[in-house]
Amino acid sequence: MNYSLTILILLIPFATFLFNGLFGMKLKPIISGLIGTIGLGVITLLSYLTAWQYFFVDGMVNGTFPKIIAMSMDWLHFTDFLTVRIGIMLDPISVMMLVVITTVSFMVHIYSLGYMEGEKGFQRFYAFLSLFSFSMLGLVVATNIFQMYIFWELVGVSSFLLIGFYYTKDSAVAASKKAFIVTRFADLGFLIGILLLSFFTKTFDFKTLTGSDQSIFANAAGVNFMGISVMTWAAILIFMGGAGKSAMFPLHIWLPDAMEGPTPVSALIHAATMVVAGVYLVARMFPVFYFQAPEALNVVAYVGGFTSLFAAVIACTQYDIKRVLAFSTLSQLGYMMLALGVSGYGGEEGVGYMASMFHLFTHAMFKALLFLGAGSIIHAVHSNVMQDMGGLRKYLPITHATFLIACLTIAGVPFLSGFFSKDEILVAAFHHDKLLFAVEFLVAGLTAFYMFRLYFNIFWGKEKHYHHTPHESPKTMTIPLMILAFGSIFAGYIPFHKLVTSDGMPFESHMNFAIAIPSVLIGLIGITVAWVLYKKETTIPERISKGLGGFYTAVFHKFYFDEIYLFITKKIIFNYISRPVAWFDRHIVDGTMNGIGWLTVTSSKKIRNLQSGNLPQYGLVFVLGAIILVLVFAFII
Amino acid sequence: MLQGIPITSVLIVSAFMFFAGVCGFIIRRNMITILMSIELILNAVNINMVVFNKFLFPDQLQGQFFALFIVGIAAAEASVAIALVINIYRRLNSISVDKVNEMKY
Amino acid sequence: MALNVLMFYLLSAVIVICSVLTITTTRILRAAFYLLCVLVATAGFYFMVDYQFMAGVQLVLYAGGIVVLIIFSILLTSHISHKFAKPEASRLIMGVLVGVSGFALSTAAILKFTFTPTTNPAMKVDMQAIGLQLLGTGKNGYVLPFEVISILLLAAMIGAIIIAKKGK
Amino acid sequence: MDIASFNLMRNELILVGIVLIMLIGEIFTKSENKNKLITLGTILFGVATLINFLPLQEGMLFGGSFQTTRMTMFMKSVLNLGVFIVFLQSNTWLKREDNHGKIGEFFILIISTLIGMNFMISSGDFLMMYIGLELATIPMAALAAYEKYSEKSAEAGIKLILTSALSSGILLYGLSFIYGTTGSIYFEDCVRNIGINPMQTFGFVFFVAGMAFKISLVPFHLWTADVYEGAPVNVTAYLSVVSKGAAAFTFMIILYRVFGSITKVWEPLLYTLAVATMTIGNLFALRQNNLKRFMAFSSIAQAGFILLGIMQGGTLGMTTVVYFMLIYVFTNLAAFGVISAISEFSGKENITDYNSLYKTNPRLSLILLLALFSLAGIPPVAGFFSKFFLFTAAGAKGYYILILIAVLNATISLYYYLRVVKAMLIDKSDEPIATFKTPWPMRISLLICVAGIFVIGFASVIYEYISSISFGIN
Repeated sequence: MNYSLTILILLIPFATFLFNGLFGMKLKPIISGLIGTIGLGVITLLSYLTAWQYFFVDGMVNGTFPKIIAMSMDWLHFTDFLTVRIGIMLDPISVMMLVVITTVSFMVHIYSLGYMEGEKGFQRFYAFLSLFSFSMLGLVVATNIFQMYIFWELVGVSSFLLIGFYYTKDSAVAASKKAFIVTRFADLGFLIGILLLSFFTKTFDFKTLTGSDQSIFANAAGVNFMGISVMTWAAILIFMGGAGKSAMFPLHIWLPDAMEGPTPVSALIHAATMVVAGVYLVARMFPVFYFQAPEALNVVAYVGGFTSLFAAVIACTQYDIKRVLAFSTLSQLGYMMLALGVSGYGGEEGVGYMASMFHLFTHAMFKALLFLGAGSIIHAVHSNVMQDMGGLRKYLPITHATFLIACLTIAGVPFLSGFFSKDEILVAAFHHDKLLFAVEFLVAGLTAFYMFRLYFNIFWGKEKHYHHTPHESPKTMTIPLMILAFGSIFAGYIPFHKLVTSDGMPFESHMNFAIAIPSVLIGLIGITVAWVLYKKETTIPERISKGLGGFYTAVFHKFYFDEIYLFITKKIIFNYISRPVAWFDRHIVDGTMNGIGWLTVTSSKKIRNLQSGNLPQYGLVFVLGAIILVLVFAFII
Repeated sequence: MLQGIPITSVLIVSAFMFFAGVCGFIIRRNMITILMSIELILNAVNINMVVFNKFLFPDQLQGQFFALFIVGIAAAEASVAIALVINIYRRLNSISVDKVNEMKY
Repeated sequence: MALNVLMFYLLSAVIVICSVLTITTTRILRAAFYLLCVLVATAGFYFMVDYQFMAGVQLVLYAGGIVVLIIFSILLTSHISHKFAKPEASRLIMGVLVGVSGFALSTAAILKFTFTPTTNPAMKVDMQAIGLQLLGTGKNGYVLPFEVISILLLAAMIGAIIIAKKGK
Repeated sequence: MDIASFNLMRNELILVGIVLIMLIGEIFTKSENKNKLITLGTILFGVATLINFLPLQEGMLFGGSFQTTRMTMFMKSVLNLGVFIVFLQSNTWLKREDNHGKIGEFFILIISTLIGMNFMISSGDFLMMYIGLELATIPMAALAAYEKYSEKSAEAGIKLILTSALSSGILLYGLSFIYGTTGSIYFEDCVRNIGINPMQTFGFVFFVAGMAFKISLVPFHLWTADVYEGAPVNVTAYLSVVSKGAAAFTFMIILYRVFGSITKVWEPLLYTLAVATMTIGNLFALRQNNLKRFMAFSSIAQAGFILLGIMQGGTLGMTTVVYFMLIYVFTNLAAFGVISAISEFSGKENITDYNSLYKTNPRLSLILLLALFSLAGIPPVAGFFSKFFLFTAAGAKGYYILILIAVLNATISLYYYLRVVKAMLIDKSDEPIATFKTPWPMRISLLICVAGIFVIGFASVIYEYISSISFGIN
């Protein structure tokens, strides 16, 4: 079987980008939108075909899924031993990513036809979307780390263009710049990591790097820098790149701000695709991490764990619905990183790896759904802030239903997809590190809590005064919601342990009830708390209280219990934990980054007198420079 | 040592002249005097070249020819510089360097 | 003390004093005059070391050409009686500092170096030798620089003309 | 030596020929036909550029004063290409009323400075190098002061000539020390007597200072911004690309050929200069509003990156530097082409004037965006590769901290390149620059540049070719 058609997966979005970018202005907006959407539809189909072919027709060779190089061409002869190739590599994770990216991207394309209608620069928006899809797809199918780096940066560029696209206000511009610069800063680590890795292994190719032949690392043996082996450094630096894109603490600061972009963009880039690139990178390099730099893997696990807790706590305090979702994304990405960090290699040992990819898949579905749902809500009420919303369920029935499904999924309610993937992660964490397991367990509860806080605030509670009656979004927007809702429900039934595993070999996975049941319970507790806190304060429509029956009344009447609860959660947890954490995030972590920027700008102001415009002063600096250099190099050294 | 004159003393004289020129470039504000400082600098270099040639390497005339070409180029440089100074004078009615700092920072 | 040594010290004194005066005098025409003295003293020095051709060039081109050019431009752009203001103190201090430290450094560098004259026999410097070398095409022949400098002079001339000519 | 051996200086002779033709043309063309001189000069020069790509044997002339190798030929071709693009871009500007009387002169001056650069690159002794350097500098001052009615232009001219005279004085003083201590002005004789002692190091540092002036390395860069801002756009483009490139090539060749034995001295020296140049260049670029001035500081920062390659000292170093310059020619000229087109059309040169440019002139702004991305080193445009190779060259020498500083600087540089991008794409403007049609010579030049930006990054043939003709310290 050949996969020669896979090249089209890259070429079509590139072609639509060029077409829309160059001639889009001359077309009617809708035509240009349709061109982009149809192009993406075609490659979605192609990706599904490829996946079908890869997993079910060709299947395994000698019991493992092989790494197939579908296309490869020599690109640059770097030095005598290093050659950069550009090509397409198919293996379980890249094929899986093809499916994820094309699916979500296709949905976003359709959705945007409605959401962005009438916006200025509609054609440009579609051109950028195509560019983004192209670069993201190029990233995942890269055959070598160099190619990956190039597409990696291209993804950064297109994300910059998309975040800065929509609003003309300064915050959007600042956000896009921040996103770009923070991730570039992280990429600096990535680049140096690549240089280190290739310097010692003499190769860029993933196939060689992650293959069974470990002799390529022989050069690096015994090389240490500051007491840590050089491969660990390389791995940590590469992880730094991944942490930048996947917004791990403390490089996460760009993601919440990036919500200034149009909502479909948030769904595509900041929920389902680009931000998981970092997770994907670590997964891609997993054997290198596992065999050569186990310490780095620990770093991955703890950074992931910390980020997921940190972000979940902050998510509880946010009022902007997109920011809640952003922090939730951070938290879920932390989950995925952690799962990779605690994973072993091969067979059931590698359950963490499998779980991470599994969660990546399901998360893409339900988080894209949440963002698109949020977009639909914002479309209806023209506001991002929860306080402006309430009681929307009767105006937006489809949005309401799909949003509820997504919330239930992310909360880990049984038999929805999030339940399965999250459970696997908890299992992996449990076997590896009890502390991390405890953290994740807590986060599971927090997640359920803040998601339902969001849900109740939007769809229930007192109806706010709206400028005009909110109405359900057009078909172009609701259909993607329904499709994604379908995905959120059923994605969990895909047998990932048979398809996507650390060494390509399937293994048997089974439900661990000792972990699944408590995690479901804590999720339910989170939901209940949210329900108690955020539904009670409003006048509840009678039929709902009737429907909920005795349970509700019981809670309602036992208000002394309630008071205590309120006291603990609102007064203590909020004031002494969540708020300080949020404050820390806003002022210290963010502040440090801003401080660096400020320092640069200020120092550039301070030295301006060097360039005084006065000729003799130029001569002075010139001669003084020469004399000092003479003094240093001829007489001191 | 040539006829009782040590080479170092000649070099020191030329070094003095050179740095006098440099100093002049820095402290002067009139463009023509700056130009004169530059002539001092180039002249110091010429002395160096000639002296090295005569005292150390008299088997060839490299230093002398180098100095010769420097003189030629100095003339060309001076002519263009003076044309520019006159150009500035026409425009600003002044040849003070303090006047030509419209562009800065 | 031999006459030439005395001569050398005399010329050196002229060079040192006049260079300082060139950069310190407040009257522009005097500065030009001191510069002329320096250049003539330099020419005298070339005579002393028996490089008559070089000395001649120095006198004709440098002293005769460039200084005259400078004086012309002074007359075009300044009043002879005009006195400049003294330079600002900070600029003066920095300038002197740079000059003195540079001078000290170069003196130190010169004194630290042991010069080794070549053992090859000296070349006879007469007009014929100079002429032959100036038009020589081999090593130590200078016809190429000679040709290139002619392009330079052409370009400089054209450049000077387009700048200085009055616009329409 | 026979006539045939003059073939070795083919490029220079052809250029001198063009200078003479232009001179005669300028004298004998009637006033109303002057514009035809532009076409004539551009075409002649285009032919010369093409001819220079023809292969040529290696060799030397004039007892080693003039040397031709495949590398020098390639370097000259890079410069020729740059000048050709500049000629295409200056077409409209030259047709302007106030330049009417000096069209031929523009070509003569530019080409004679180019001849100077060629001699600099091909020089085999310090005298030729110096004369080449001056030939490349003195007419440049006249070019900088070309705009008769602009005070800024006059200021640029005087600043350039006076500072360059000072710098050549410093350079010569250094050369005199080198001559005095080594006994020769010929490179191959100097090498034998180069050692580490205060006087030679003194001479060497002064020599570096003089060259650093041309390449605009900090702290010898102060003239750059003022001259770039004041000079006509096309002259600025020429200065920032061709003149800088020639100086960098010459500097590298002389370092490798003459001072190869004292890498111990110049490695830390260049290290210092590289760090200072990248950092100061970037910090100043952050606060500029005039685009030409902005490009000046950007080009200073870029010069700092070049040093990374030069410091490597081997074949790899030379390859990366030449490759970098080749890409830099296309990238920077693409940017300057857009700036020039807009400046010609509207007279506007400030970043804020570019607000909403995308709306009115999408193609121009996309080209500028591409060029800026390439300058910032964002993959997959060619600029990324050239920078990456420079980093690898420095990495091969083990300068990890320097690379770190360089990458950090590249990150800072991103910020200010994005400022321009932001202005064009995002910022609103009440009166954006109106839509206009760029004249065809400009279009061709931009087309060449854009093709270059894409092709060179992806065609490894070029990199391999450069690698095959490079040499290092032996």
